[in-house]
Amino acid sequence: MDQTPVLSLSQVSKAFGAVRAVREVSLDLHPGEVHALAGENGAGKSTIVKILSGVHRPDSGRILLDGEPVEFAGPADAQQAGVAVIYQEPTLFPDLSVMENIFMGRQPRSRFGIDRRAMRAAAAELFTRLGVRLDPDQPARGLSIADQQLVEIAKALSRQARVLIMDEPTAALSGNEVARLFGVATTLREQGCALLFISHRLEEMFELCTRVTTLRDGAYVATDLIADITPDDLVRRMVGRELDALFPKQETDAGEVALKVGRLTREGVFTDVSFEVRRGEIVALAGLVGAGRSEVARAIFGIDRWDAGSVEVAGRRLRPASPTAAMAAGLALVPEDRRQQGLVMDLSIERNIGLAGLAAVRRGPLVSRAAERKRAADWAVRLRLKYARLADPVNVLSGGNQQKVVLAKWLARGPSVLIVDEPTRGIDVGTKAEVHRLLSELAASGVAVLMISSELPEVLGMADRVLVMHEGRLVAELSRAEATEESVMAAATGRRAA
Amino acid sequence: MTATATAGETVRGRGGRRLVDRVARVRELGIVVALAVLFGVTGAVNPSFLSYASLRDILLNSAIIALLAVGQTLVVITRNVDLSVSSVVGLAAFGGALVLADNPGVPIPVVIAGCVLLGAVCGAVNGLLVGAAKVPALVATLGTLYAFRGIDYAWAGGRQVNAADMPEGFLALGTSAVLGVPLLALVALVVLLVVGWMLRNLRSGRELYAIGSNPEAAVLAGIRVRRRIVAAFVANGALAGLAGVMWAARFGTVDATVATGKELDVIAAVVVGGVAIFGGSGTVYGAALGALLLSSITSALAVLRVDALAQMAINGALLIAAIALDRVLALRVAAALRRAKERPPNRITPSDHSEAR
Amino acid sequence: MNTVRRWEGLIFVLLVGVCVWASLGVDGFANGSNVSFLLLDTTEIALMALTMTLVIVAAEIDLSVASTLGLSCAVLGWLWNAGLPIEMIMPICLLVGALCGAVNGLLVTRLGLPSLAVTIGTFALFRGLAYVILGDQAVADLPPAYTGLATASIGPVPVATVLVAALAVVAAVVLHATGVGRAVFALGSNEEAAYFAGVRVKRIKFWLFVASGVMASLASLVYTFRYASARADNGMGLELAVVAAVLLGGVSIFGGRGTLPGVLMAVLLLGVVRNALILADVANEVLNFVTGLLLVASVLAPNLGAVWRRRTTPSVEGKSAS
Amino acid sequence: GGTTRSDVAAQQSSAPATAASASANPNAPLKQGLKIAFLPKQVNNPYFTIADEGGITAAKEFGGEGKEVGPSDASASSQVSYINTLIQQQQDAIVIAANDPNAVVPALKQAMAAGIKVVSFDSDTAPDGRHVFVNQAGAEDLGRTQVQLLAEQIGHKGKIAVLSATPNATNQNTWIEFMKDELSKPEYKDMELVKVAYGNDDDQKSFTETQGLLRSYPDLAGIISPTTVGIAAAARYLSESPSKGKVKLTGLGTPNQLRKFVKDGTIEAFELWNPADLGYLASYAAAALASGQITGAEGEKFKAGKLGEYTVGANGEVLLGKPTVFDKDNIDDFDF
Ligand SMILES: Nc1ncnc2c1ncn2[C@@H]1O[C@H](COP(=O)(O)OP(=O)(O)OP(=O)(O)O)[C@@H](O)[C@H]1O
Ligand SMILES: Nc1ncnc2c1ncn2[C@@H]1O[C@H](COP(=O)(O)OP(=O)(O)OP(=O)(O)O)[C@@H](O)[C@H]1O
Ligand SMILES: [Mg+2]
Ligand SMILES: [Mg+2]
Repeated sequence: MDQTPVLSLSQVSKAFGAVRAVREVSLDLHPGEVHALAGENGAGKSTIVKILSGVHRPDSGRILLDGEPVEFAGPADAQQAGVAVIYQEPTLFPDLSVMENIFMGRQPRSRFGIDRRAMRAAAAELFTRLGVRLDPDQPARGLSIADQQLVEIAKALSRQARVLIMDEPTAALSGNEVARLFGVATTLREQGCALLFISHRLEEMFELCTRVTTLRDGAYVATDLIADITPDDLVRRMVGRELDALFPKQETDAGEVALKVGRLTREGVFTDVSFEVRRGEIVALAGLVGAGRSEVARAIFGIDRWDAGSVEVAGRRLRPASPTAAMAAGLALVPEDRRQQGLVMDLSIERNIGLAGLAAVRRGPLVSRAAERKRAADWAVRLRLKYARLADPVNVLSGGNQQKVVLAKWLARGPSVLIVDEPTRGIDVGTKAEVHRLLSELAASGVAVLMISSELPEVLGMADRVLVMHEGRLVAELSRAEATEESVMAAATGRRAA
Repeated sequence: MTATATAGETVRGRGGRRLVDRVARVRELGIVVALAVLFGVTGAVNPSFLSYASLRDILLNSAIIALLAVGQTLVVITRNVDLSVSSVVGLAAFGGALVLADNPGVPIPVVIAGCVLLGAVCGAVNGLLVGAAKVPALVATLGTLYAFRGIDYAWAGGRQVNAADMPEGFLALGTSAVLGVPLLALVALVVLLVVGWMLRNLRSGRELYAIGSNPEAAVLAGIRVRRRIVAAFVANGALAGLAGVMWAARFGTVDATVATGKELDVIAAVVVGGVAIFGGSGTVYGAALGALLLSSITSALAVLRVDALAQMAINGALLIAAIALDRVLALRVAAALRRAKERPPNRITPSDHSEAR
Repeated sequence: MNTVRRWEGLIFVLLVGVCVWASLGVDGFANGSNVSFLLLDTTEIALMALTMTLVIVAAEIDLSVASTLGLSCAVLGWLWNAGLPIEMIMPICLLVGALCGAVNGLLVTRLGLPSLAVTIGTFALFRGLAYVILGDQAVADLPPAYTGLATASIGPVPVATVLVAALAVVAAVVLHATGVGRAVFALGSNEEAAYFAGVRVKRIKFWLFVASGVMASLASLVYTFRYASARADNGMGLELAVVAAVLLGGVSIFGGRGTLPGVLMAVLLLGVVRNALILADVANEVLNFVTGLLLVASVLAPNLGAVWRRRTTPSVEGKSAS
Repeated sequence: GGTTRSDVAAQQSSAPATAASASANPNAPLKQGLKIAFLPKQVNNPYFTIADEGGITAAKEFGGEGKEVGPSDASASSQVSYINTLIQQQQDAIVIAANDPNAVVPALKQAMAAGIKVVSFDSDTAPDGRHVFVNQAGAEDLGRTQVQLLAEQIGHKGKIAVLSATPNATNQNTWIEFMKDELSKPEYKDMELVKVAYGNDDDQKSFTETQGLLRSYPDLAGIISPTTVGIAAAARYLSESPSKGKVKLTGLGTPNQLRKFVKDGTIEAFELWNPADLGYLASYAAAALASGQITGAEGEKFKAGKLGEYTVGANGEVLLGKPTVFDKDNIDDFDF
């Protein structure tokens, strides 16, 4: 590639206090390429994104636009220069409609101010391109994480930028949406746009990208043509060592029923959902984005009220709409939206981990800081958390490490029924294996696990049984043997009812 | 999200249903209902409450607070608040009155412009403190609430400007009417319509909502957050300045204590009007209706021969009832909408607890 | 964490600075009777600020405290006129305060109304009820045993201050060292996540409002006995003073941040500044001006530092040091 | 058995009545350099500004040093802070207009114990909280004359209302009591007091209350507003309404404030004492106390500069004189 890159970084470094997030990294983005950025959680990928988008100013090194050095004083400057970004965490305005979220600051105008009709049409057109069913007039509040991510994608596309940066755009998406996104990305690439793509799913990188740059601990490792390397090579570059097999679910004998959901209904959301999870079992709940899986989980855990049906834990009916009662019965829920539901961003790592189990760290009426810290430290080690100090607020952690804190918070409680909603969203390959091993161990020790996941390989690799939801109903139950990519997708898209 | 919308289908063609939803979802509905109830009941007990003269008085009474509520809405939408408005009103009212009293020759429009400017300057101080120096708005404006009032006191030094000291032409502004509608109410109405239009149809207006809805995302979206926040405070200050002149013209007697404590009335109007106190949603129309509702309650109590000592308590109770009614209606509508469809268009909150703040 | 500590340090330095300046430069400041009066004069604000801190850390606000105080005073006066023994009236007053708090709490937690709106409403309602109960009367013939106690001191330390100190310790332990305190911080900073973690959000908030009401009525007892006068308009306008002190103490109005020692120092600082300036014959308008300035400046100073640093390394994520 | 009201009453009545023990020397000269502090209900209130200026002028006359200090909110608790300060500053005398007759008493007692003389003016404290009360005009006089003024204007016939300040304003409440008493006399049998409304000394509230009175009593004949803020707001409202001149308005106000409304016929007549004289007299009373001329006992006499000689009446009261009635003919003679 000998043409000048549209945007490049040269020897860029960035530190946050003592944490050197990015160290002398160089990166070129050429028109007509999809460039992958790979690295473990906390390797510095999002920091690079934020440098390219003007959010952070590098401590040293330069940003070059069309070969000329530039300084971005803020995101507005980067946008001016034709850089569009999908950030790792959705950045929507919950009170505004989806279409306004997409076009904020660039709303189509007519003589009488903002032209809502034109804006609606433009948004609808974008959704068609992405194959999304969203009402442009709907407020962004209440969108599922996946839908939020799709709005973010639409927003970035609408900018018709020269450079499109996508920080884990697929983390919350399932196969269908990913395929559509890749279609759009390919078109853009062919039109001469430069794309930067970040994902923890290796197969996606190999499918979409032309080159890949790897980071490890903030430092540049290598840039390779995708065609030249294998997934194993890439993992070795990222992790610096060999990895174990990915999905080590051990066979266990299912025990008695731990969680029994009977004809659960929440009007307008999901209908007549019945299933059981036994001790020692991992049951996956699969389906397309928006099928209502997370909603079922929330209702079981008592976040939302249900209109009909029942939930039993170890044979005892659960009081509706009380997370406290659910927790007392031994239930735990790792929610899908870590920023809103999983973590208190301003609180420290240790306090977040301690929050769900204050009873365990109490000495008399007082909280024992030592016990709290020990509990946090133990789990930080087990989950290979990358952090500076346990007293740091969680919002300085990288996305994947935040997810680990959420996991730690719930695992530390030692639940008997564990519901995990997208447990490995944004988690790197190495840790993902770790999480899977953990889930598998928990199951082996008699915990009943209900796992919601949009990643088919994860579902197929981990689950003893697969339940499939489609438009708010349970449409299929597949045993481990029956569950294949085809059968699950068929049920999830409503092509086959069981 | 609607059930029938398949990929790519545009959402036209179901206009009827949409309209019903829209009306049901209008945030201001609750206040309109509350107003109707109030006028109905009071009018039934004492029909003179609905007479032209009485309605005129109510409009006049609410004009100043409505104007302030419109300005306050601009600020509240951005997830800020301006407690100092009452002090700005006092400052502008006294300043304007003093200039008129001491220099009878000064043209009235110049005085009005001067007061608006004075208000804008005060607003700019708040705006810079909040927008540029990142002082939380409540702290900053609680501070300037004291500070501006202090300036006012120092300036007045115990002096009072009386109706006799001010030109007739100026005082007439406070009482004259155009086609039967009081001038002050007209001013408030024009301001309301202009600001309402700007908030809905200008990019800058929408950006205020964006800032309040998610300040961090607003920065990432390339919005000039600081500039917008300062602008909102300046506009609010200017409106407070205007309200100050209106105050002087209306009441005729002006000293340094003018409008003390009115900030809570203004915020109550805004909140009753359905403007979210944590930013991002609400309209100036709601705020103005809120102001109208609050002054109507006061007027109604005065007319209903309610025992004077009980007025305050009833006023508070009605205020709470109005907010509660509004909230219950909103919840009902939301629940009905969820049930009415297979897929939810918009649940008010994930579960109702999280909107408690 | 860091900002909080820096903030408290700043308030502390200011407090010491003002004290030193006043002792050296203002006649009549540094003597026992003045110090004792100064402490006594902060009692009601300090009492209400204790619970207000918890309420604001939980991202709510209670603007009705001063009205609750007034209502409790009115009830006291009314029952005293009716001939009840004072020892029986006092618990009734505390109960009235608890009821007021419960009304706020129920409206906020059960109906999900914003507390700012609710307490602006009850601000009028409670004060109005006070007028309904006691009307325009002033009850003054209160038992000297109690009015005396309210102004008595042990050395230069007023008895009322001992009460404040004891309750401050309780409040500080609850907020900073118990599970409830942890939960309050969590729900103030992200209510949804706290709820997902099994924190009984509504219950805690409800009891915080109740506590705030009880504290306001406790303050009303001190107030009534201290001034030997129970009237419906007692303590009018104190709510803003309380909120100002809490904010000056470094509690974030958006919830989730703040410490009790900071707030107590802020209460003292405001008291000392007021006292010293009045003693120095500074005009009232300047006094107001200084109060306002102090409030703004205390937040501004650390922020300007931060802004300065951001100039060199911009980071949009750097949250304001609230 | 707890502490009840009767216990306290018993205790208090059994306590020996503390009479002014020191003896007065009517011939003692006024001391030079007396420090006299004026503590109004509220600073920056034009009425008190005038009154206190009167007092400070008097202090200059007799070679003393006067100053005005006080809160900007009219609350008893802030006044107490100021009293404490004045004690620390060792003033010779405090001249106070009390926001609450009782709440300031403990602090004032401390002041008296520290040798400071206390004069109350405008609104009194409980008698044991001061040495002398300088009364602007007998409460009784004021209450009755306002009714008489209005009765003349409406021909002793019709419904009337009172627009007061706050429900807790002590002096207003006393006057209203006397108004009611006056109205019970036979010559007023055709007049009916239909309502006491409270404008809280707030322009807007007073406005709304005036409107409310006119709406709910369409046949209202007159309004008495014994407070300067109230009467100004009511006058302003009436002057623009169809009821101007029909609904009579009287009460207490300053000539400057109401000049316009007297001239345009909204108000026929109203009354007030001269606030500057009130402050002036209070200042002399304070000086007389501090110099030992008087102790506050009934019958003692002192000279008050240009105002002449005054006698301390029962309960330590000194009466300024009768209020002045202002109308079209004399209003231009006054400027305050
Ligand atoms: N604002 C911040 N303050 C302090 N440290 C930060 C901040 N942002 C990032 N870091 C640290 O910088 C390092 C790199 O973070 P970054 O978010 O770039 O990782 P990442 O590669 O995107 O990881 P992930 O795959 O988990 O998203 C991490 O150690 C993180 O804790
Ligand atoms: N908190 C919420 N408030 C309102 N609506 C929601 C909320 N969460 C999800 N929804 C809506 O309900 C639908 C079902 O969402 P849900 O999250 O249950 O789907 P899912 O099967 O878990 O898919 P996903 O992979 O997106 O999590 C979504 O399309 C979304 O629009
Ligand atoms: Mg990242
Ligand atoms: Mg989900």
